[in-house]
Amino acid sequence: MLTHQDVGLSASEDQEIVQLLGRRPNELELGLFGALWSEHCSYKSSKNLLAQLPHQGQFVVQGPGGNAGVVQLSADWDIAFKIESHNHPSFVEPLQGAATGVGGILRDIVAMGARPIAIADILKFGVNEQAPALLHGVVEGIGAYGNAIGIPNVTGSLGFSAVYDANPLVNVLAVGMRRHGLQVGADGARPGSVLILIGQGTGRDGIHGASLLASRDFGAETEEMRPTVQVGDPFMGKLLMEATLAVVGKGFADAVQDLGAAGLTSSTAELAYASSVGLIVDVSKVICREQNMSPYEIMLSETQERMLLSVPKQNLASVLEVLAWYELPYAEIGRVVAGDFLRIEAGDQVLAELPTSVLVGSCPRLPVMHDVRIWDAGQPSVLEKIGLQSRWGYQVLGHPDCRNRSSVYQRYDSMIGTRTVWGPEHDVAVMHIGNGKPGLCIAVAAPARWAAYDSYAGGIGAVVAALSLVAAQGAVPLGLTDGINAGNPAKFEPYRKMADLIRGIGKAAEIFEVPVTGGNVSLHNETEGQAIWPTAAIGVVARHPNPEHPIADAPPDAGVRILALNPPANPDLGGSVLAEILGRSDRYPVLDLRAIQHSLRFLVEIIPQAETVGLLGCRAVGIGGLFFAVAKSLMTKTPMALGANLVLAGDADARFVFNEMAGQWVLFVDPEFQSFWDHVSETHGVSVVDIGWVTGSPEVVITAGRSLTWPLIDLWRAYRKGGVRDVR
Amino acid sequence: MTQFRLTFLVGLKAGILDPAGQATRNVLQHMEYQVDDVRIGKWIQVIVSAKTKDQALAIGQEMGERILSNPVMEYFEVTVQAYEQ
Amino acid sequence: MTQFRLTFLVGLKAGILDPAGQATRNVLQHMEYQVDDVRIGKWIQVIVSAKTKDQALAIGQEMGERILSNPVMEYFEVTVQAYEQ
Amino acid sequence: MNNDLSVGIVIFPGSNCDNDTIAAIFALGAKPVVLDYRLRSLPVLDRVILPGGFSYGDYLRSGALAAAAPIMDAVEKAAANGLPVLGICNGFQILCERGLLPGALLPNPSGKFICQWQTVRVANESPLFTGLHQGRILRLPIAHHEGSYRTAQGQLADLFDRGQVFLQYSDPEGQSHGLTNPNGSVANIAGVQNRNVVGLMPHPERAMATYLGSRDGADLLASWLGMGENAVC
Ligand SMILES: Nc1ncnc2c1ncn2[C@@H]1O[C@H](COP(=O)(O)OP(=O)(O)O)[C@@H](O)[C@H]1O
Ligand SMILES: [Mg+2]
Repeated sequence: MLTHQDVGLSASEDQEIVQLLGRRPNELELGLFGALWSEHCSYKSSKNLLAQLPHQGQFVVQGPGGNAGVVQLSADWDIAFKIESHNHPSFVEPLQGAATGVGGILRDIVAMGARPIAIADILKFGVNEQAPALLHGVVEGIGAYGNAIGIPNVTGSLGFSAVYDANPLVNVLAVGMRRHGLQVGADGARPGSVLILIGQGTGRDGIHGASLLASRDFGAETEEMRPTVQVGDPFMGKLLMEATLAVVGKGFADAVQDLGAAGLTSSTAELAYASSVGLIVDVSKVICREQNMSPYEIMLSETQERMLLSVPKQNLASVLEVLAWYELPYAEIGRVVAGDFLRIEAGDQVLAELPTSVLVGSCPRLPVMHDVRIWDAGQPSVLEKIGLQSRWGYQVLGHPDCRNRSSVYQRYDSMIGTRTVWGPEHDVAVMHIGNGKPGLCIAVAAPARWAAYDSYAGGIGAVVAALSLVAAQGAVPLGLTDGINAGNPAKFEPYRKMADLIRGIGKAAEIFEVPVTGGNVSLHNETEGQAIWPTAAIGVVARHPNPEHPIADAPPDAGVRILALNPPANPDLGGSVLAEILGRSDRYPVLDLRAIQHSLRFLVEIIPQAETVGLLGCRAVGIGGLFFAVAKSLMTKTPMALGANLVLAGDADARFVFNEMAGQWVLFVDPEFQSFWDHVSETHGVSVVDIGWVTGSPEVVITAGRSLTWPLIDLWRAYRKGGVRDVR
Repeated sequence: MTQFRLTFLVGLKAGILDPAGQATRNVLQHMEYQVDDVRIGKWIQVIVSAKTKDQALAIGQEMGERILSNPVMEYFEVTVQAYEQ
Repeated sequence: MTQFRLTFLVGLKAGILDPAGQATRNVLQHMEYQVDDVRIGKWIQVIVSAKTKDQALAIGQEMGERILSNPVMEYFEVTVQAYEQ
Repeated sequence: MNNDLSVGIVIFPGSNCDNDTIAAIFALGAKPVVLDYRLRSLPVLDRVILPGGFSYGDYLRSGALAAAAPIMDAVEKAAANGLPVLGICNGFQILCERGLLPGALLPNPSGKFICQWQTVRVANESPLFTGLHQGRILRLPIAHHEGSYRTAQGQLADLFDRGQVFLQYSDPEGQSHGLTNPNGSVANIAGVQNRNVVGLMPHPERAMATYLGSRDGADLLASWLGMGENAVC
């Protein structure tokens, strides 16, 4: 006899179920509850927290709740986008785990009726012996799936820390486009329609993967769950995508739902609940890959590459025609009726019948614990005056978090689809979507170290970092998606940190008026009591004013002025790469959000008319600080012929050039427009400081009291290969 | 020390989806071969030095478990033969 | 018609660089296995219907040449066994 | 411009550069005609392209399963009758697997997918590419896992003797050597021809505009369409 523990439910949840149903559930029903009331499917620990995030905005077409958020890009096009995590599966089987993660998020986009056009991956790995092999497998898997079905990887982020040794993070952002006005989702099913399951034959893959594997910490006892991994089939994924888009594009289906975690169980229950209808599903109709699969197994299998369609009878023939064209296996597995229930049958036998209002709608949520945040503003600087050493420049560029990523991104196809104007060799992706303007600007940020000590400040910083990246292109942010990764929510510390992280994200999203239209929460990233840092992966999609001519992120010639936009008045190294190198990492500093807001607005206003004010280039300052931003601008030009001469105030030191306070930019301006920039503080209310000029000799020179010189070729070596080159 | 040839056959565990086998089967059927099932795995040959044939086999067993197969989804068989160049 | 199991071993012809084998050899050597050479090929199992074992083998030979191996770079061996489910 | 030039583009299950290729042909002013892999005969056409992608998931060997697709009988027959056929990336692999081009494409020696900009040099003038002179250097993207071109033993010299080597990976000055070989192809070979059949690993259809990084792909395709180098819109 199956018990509540077997399906991962607590005793109180078990009681709750009995009370709500007025009877004991049978085994199959218990299995359904186990899946849908799991952390992974129900978001029971985080839902009340996520409710604090702002969802409304002038561009929002579809907020959270659907398979993906949708925002309006232009009169013709909407953009669907969302981040998804596949952390646990990727640790167990890096290649297939990552590949199926990509497959899953792409199906979310497709289920919104949007054609995927871009992928970005946000990866965190440990620093132990196992890490390189995990990274290798994950990168292989991400490329093998997304690129195979024709979607380019256009940007990403990669970071390292020992806290990810046993819990690497694999988050993937997928972005798709659909015609404005197309309405598709899981909420349109109408009584009388038939349910069609299309795609891969159902097998015993990943049974209870989500409810058990992703909703528990790792430890010795999870070892035996390993055979629950799934294998991705991008070939089938591509056929499934094309067939679904064809069906949806012609308006043949009234509802679409992909099969992800908890397979048929969640897709049928959620479709029924979202559409306020009843569903009758006959498991004996489901095409199985293996013999003698039990109804329990069929309902809980997590076989990939499947999609559920609800099709009005009069469209059935047309849909079957599309499926035949793509040679896609399919079965009519049930029908939509009026009511509030999910009934599972096998032939003429009723196996389960549950009200969806209970199954989906009544999972007890954990209340938000208020005012537990331990955070005091205005901490003193982590490092008092510390001078500046040339060694630090090489150490920072050679740090794993800063180092050149070409060995990763060259393993992805970044150009397929011919929309990629700027790909992964830049800090942000720029894509054209045909017919000139506007285009799309996509950026991700996941600055984990910032949240290590103060996850509220880290959450704010992550959003600011992502917004700063698209602002450097003068792009208007349309919406945010957030991937939250944290430890075991049943414990005080991890819960508190997750709560603060979400609050920080919400605070920033509210202040900058960019809605969060969807995201993902991955909990239990914890092994033997060791939790990861609370880590937010933020993705932003923005409207690019001029995608065929992105403003440069490097200076064109010698003689160009270098300005700092919004440099912090009190630079603080907290959370920075340099502080970590010096063994002094501490909490991330408090940002001046109003000043940042002014700068963001300024860039969006000025960049579309950059020529008229002599603005030649712009780059956001991020990890590695101003120093890295300037050095990157120079190193990425071929041949490396330009340098920079930075002349700073006499008391400026490492804190000024290596702080990672988000919301600062480096600007390259034509000296002829000096007077505009000299007065920009008065005319536009932003802080701009002249910090030097571009030279014709390939080196970075900083003068602040004394002078230090970094030959670009040495910086390049550190950036390419890591390690330290000492002062000559 | 003598050299031995270890031959590994590595396949996907029963029940694990084999997309390559599935696609190959479909094509063979289209070509009008009377084919029911295709599974694709790896064939690995390793030349190893060991004292005895039994020791070589034991080493092979260990290599198979540790690195040549992923126990999460694969099984393997290993056989040993004498090897002259 | 009876079902037979065809087993194909497909490998790269001698003299053709096998990067996957080399990479695996390096990893094994790093792990301090006394390994001299590694070659990686494919192991394909096909369930085929035929009148006789000989006919099954002949079909296998043809499939091997037509599609399961690339004669420019690869060689293959095929064996046949009776098959019961 | 030649609006009447019709170019068949074969779509196999798993093709993924088909739309990019259709758009490129369209942009050049020719008429793209979509050809389903199940067809057993071809309509009247002036050219055929096998586009890039992961036909049949690249399972078994890249291009091997597509080479056995029904339409390939018709393509082979048409090629024998002189119809110009161009295979790009996966299309090149398919043509080799089918035996319409010599050699084979093996996995990159790194064992990894590689996507980057690459310069290639036109090694031999080809009657199929009007106006594309020997020594011309083109900047095109490559993106493949199995792009290491090899020939059967003793075949390489013949290939050169017969002028069948069409493109070679090179540096921006046109020198071909180990450092400019991205994937271990023998003699840096990036494209070969066999009478009216050509295969290349780089993706010209992705290099159709300066804002995408290069428009050399437009030049290459325009010349294959017989539109000369300057017929690009
Ligand atoms: N995992 C990744 N996948 C794809 N591209 C990546 C990845 N990591 C980094 N990149 C690309 O490399 C660029 C440079 O990375 P960088 O900003 O130095 O580090 P970070 O990984 O922290 O963003 C990024 O802007 C991004 O476009
Ligand atoms: Mg970055």
